Amino acid sequence: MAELTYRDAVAAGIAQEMARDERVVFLGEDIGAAGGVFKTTVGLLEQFGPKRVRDTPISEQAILGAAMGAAMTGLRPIAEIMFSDFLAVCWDLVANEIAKIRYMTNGQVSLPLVIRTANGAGSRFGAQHSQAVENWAMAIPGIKVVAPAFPADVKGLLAAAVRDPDPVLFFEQKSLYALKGEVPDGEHVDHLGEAKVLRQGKDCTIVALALMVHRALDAAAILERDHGISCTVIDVRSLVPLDTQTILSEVVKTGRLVTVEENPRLCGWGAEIASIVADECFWDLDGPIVRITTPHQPLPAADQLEDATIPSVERVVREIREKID
Amino acid sequence: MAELTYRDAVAAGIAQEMARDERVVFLGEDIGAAGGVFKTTVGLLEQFGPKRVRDTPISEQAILGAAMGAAMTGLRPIAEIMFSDFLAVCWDLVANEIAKIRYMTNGQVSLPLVIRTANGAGSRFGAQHSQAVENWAMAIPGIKVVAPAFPADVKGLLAAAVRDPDPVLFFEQKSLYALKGEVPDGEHVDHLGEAKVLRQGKDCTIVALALMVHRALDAAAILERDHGISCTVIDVRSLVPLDTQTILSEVVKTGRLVTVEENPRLCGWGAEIASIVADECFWDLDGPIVRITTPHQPLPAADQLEDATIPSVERVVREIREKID
Amino acid sequence: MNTTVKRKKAAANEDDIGRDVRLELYRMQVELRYCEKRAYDLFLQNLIKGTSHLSLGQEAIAAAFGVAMRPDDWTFCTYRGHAHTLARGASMAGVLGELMGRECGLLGGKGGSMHLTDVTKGAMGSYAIIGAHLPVAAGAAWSAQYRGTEQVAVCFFGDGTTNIGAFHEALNFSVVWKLPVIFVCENNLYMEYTPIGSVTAVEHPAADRACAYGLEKIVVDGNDADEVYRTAVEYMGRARKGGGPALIEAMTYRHSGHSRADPAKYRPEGELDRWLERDPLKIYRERLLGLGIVEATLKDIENETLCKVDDATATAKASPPPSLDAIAKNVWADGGAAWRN
Amino acid sequence: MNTTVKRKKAAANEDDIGRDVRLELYRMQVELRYCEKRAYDLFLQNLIKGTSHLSLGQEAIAAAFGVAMRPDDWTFCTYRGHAHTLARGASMAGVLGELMGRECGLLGGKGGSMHLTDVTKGAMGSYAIIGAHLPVAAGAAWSAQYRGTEQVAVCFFGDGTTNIGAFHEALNFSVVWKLPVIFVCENNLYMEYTPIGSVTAVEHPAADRACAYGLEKIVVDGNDADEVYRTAVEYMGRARKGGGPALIEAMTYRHSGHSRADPAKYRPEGELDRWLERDPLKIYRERLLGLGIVEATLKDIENETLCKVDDATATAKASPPPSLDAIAKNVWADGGAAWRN
Ligand SMILES: Cc1ncc(C[n+]2csc(CCOP(=O)(O)OP(=O)(O)O)c2C)c(N)n1
Ligand SMILES: Cc1ncc(C[n+]2csc(CCOP(=O)(O)OP(=O)(O)O)c2C)c(N)n1
Ligand SMILES: [Mg+2]
Ligand SMILES: [Mg+2]
Repeated sequence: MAELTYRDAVAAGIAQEMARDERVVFLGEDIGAAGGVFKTTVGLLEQFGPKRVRDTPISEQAILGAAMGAAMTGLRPIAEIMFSDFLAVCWDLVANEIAKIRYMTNGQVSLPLVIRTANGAGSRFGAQHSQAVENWAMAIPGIKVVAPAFPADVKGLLAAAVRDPDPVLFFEQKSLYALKGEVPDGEHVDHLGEAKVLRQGKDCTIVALALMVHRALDAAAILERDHGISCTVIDVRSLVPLDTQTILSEVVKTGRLVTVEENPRLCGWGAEIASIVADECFWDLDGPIVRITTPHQPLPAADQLEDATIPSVERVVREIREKID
Repeated sequence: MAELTYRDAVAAGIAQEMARDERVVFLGEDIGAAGGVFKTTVGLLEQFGPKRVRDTPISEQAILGAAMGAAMTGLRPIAEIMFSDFLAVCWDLVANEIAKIRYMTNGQVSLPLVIRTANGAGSRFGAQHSQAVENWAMAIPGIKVVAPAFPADVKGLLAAAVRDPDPVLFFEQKSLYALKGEVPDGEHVDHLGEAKVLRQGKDCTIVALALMVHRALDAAAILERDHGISCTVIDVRSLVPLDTQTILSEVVKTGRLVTVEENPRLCGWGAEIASIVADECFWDLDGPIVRITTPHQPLPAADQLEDATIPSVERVVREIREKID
Repeated sequence: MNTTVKRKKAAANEDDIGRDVRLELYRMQVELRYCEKRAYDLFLQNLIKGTSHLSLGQEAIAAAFGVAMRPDDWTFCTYRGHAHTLARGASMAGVLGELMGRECGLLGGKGGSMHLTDVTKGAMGSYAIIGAHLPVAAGAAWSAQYRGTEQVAVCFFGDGTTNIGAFHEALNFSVVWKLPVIFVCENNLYMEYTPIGSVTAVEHPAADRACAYGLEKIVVDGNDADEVYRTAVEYMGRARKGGGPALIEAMTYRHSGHSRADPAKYRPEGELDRWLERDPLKIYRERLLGLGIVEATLKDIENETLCKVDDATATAKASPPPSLDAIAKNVWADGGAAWRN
Repeated sequence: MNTTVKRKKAAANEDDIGRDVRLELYRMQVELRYCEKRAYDLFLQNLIKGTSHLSLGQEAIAAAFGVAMRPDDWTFCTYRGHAHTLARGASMAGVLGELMGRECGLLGGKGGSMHLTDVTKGAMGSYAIIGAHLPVAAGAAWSAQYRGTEQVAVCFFGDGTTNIGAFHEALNFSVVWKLPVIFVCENNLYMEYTPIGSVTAVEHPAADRACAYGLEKIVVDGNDADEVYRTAVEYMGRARKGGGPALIEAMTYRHSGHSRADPAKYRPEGELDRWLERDPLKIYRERLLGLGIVEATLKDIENETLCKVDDATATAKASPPPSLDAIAKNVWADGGAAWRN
């Protein structure tokens, strides 16, 4: 196992798939010559050449349209949308075209494509460059939605996304790009739709995604050590398909559910999971379902303000202490 | 009280506000000379002239941008986006600009504007012209979200939206345009953020929006008459601000919550309400929270398929019978 | 930049196109016309439930491109796409069945009138959100370029579509990447009900924008199938050989309203009559007669086509509504709709 | 359509602009330069936490428009908007404070470097999503037109922005409605790191698109404050009187990288040096000396400006971080963030 950063795992995943399948092509803004504004795609242009790694104009609709048209006709494109906030400028392509064409044509068209994008807060970029919008994507039927928390998952899930016959929206966490972790050597392909239980407890099940997985793990450690509260921590990893079985069976064991979400509160992914649990696990619950989210508001830019807005380890600890037991 | 259609109540609401306030202007595609593709704005051009009622090119970003710029500088624009599905082509303006600028500028900018749009299924228009996307809007902090079910509410809430100092996304229900109902004579202004209890029961609280309010009422009548199940029916009317107090207090009385949503399941507005209830009313619940939604998939076009996809009265009756008591 | 307006007219009676192709151009126009008229009748019989947008009056464009295209070329069109889909050889019963929401429909009733698609014929979809399919067509062209297949993507859209952002992005992108894609603007003078001239900064909504992409300004008579055919052959040929995209504006007119709900009252008195004089079928029929093709040949084509439309209608009518099982099928490539385990 | 490239040059030594305005143009450029340099220093001192996009090398454009605009005109600019905001008279301490995330910041620390706004000075916001503010500027112009105030909206953006859909929609819309809005493309030859020429179908990303909207092709030397000033005066004057929008492409160059994270290694050898020769401050200083303004006058301006920047820096540094109470403020017009009762 090599140690890679989350950032380098992106390039490693893309490279693995491009090397293996000529149909995999990659396009986006500043991704080639510059290696990406987050340096996630350094070396790909050199390795695969300008025919397969293509810099584009600032034309997000054209980028996703091109990916869609190419995917319908036999390629397996990976498109980068630089910041997930910018999905808004090409949301029609995501929500109305890419997500729907297979269904509308009754299966005539397949779209094996991946849209990668940098998601989330923590860089003091302000409200238009810091959003966690995984819930926007989850709300759209017809696209799969993945958000890894660890370098190994970046590589493995990205490879799985590229091989998947359906469109996948792949959220990379900006603030995790520098995170290091072990990544299996050689070909590494994971599975979409499997949540992972990272820690097993008995008092409460914490369900988290991406950056919030790390905060949940830290909080769980503190809760155990300092407060005698023992938590299960689940990394959802994939919002669509959603591994409800893992979530439900862990909630049954602890009797409590806490979601930790970076998205602003209303209609966040945690609301969906809460509603599933409140239906299917109702009789196993020992107390209220708690959602810890960014408050329902835009993000401020200044460092202290931003840090105090998205869920922190301290807040997770505090809310669980107040609300569990 | 005059009887008006839901459709005519739109024009009545706009006319009332335009007559009263010179700053109210109205723009959109085919809204003027043609009176709107749904004939919701017939007569406004004649009454208020081409300076205030303006047909635009097919340029949704320009329409919302123009509304935003005008609102920042003293006008109170009403913009029409013909079908709510098309919000996707101007989602950046909604989600990143209009919703955020007040916050980002720390209150320097106010946006008293209304975006009206035709929402929902039932016209056999297929997957790109039939969506219920109120949940997309609810997920965006910084915009208010309204969806009336009755002609009187159309007029009253539209007037309230125009007078509101914040941006409001106003969802009109395509399939209700022909619905008739009493509308108060003279000036009629309602309040944003008030849910209405339309029927009081003791076994279950049904929370619904727009078209689904009518289905919930019909279902409640059948449940009472044929099955002895007595239901409270709440018309949410406004998703943001959300009248949680009315919802919570009614759920406390019946001990059960059922949401009836036209949006596809994942991250629907009902998930949010379910999560609030599962937290704040947990100890008052007598059984699982049930969500009745359109399944998480695009909408089919053929009449029988479409009718069998969105929640029907029969389905509401059946699911409540199966799951309540 | 060449700003000359292209007029692909031939000298009188010149038969550069050839009798066989001409007859096929006529046959195709007749087929599109008859089928659209049938769609209208079926609508009056309340057999078509959703909306529908007819190409009556605009058939020359879809027909000419249909005839000019290679079987493996790709068509991308709009909600006004019955003609363009048929012109690629899609089943007429499949088209009418889809409009009627029947099981035999091209999309099994799931897409409806606005989304006709037959991938086996290169009809790569009808898109109902203005502008979206222009970049998608560029993407297909990219894949042809990448694989070196010399396929061309042809993308049809209306005058109103030239004012939306995706138009601009697709055009620039296609030129920069030199993609084999032909953008065909059918200028029928109206958006839904609003005259295009009242909302557009230039006279020719597409052709006057060609300069912004370093492209030739091309305006053709969209009611003259020969002129469209010659233009299609020239620019598709060029694109196939790596010459990059073209933007063609074809002037035309729709005889009916925007959609089935529209009586088209907004048109100035006499406008429709003037355009009916320039009806593409009428023009073409007269031309063929002038070229010495006998009336009987044309009558045969017309009669055969009518039979074809009748057969298709009967097949579509006989087809049952789709089974409700279809609802939960084909969200995903595995055939299902599951979002959870 | 006029395709002549406008060059608003005056004859040598001609003083059509006048000494007072010229001194103000110089002062403004110096102010923008010094303040941007200070921002860079503060970044090196780790006092600026987020990103920041400097206008070093591009000051002539913001300065010339700032001087030419009426106090009640409106500026709309991008994330690269420090200069444009200062040029309207926004508080420098407010600007630096915002970059540093301090309470005294123009936005109380809530917007950051990319969203500088001072509505009281007509600086109507800095927008960080490419293209979005072009239609917003059109909307402001619409409100001026509606109310008959003769105000003008000026909208600044980069070369890369010309390839996004909103550019196209805003231009067409503004021309059709004849709005008093001036679109100013600052062509600094690069998007973030990609040369604009490699992703654009035409040589002049903005000016070569003017034809698509029936507008004049206007290219000016963006490093020559006089040339920009003359152009600004002419087209703003026309717009004020109902003459409609203009699209101006100002050629320029950024001396530093795209943002603080960018060492700008992608530039060809020597390119920066050539542009440093054409540094707008250098050019303008030499011109003023040539026009007979004495060195001491210029030195005074420079010294005074340095003091101003020092003062602003001190004020910003002395300002505390914003109170955490600010987080939940000003989502709504009632000052709060409540979405429920
Ligand atoms: C983004 C978007 N905006 C608006 C519409 C509604 N709409 C459907 S067709 C149409 C008019 C299109 O006009 P044009 O492009 O000229 O095509 P035509 O119908 O004349 O063939 C409009 C506005 C839409 N489908 N998508
Ligand atoms: C819709 C969108 N796409 C991409 C970006 C990322 N981005 C920020 S600045 C920039 C380059 C802009 O280039 P240009 O318009 O020339 O302006 P400059 O930075 O040179 O002033 C890009 C691609 C963005 N902010 N918004
Ligand atoms: Mg048209
Ligand atoms: Mg630039």
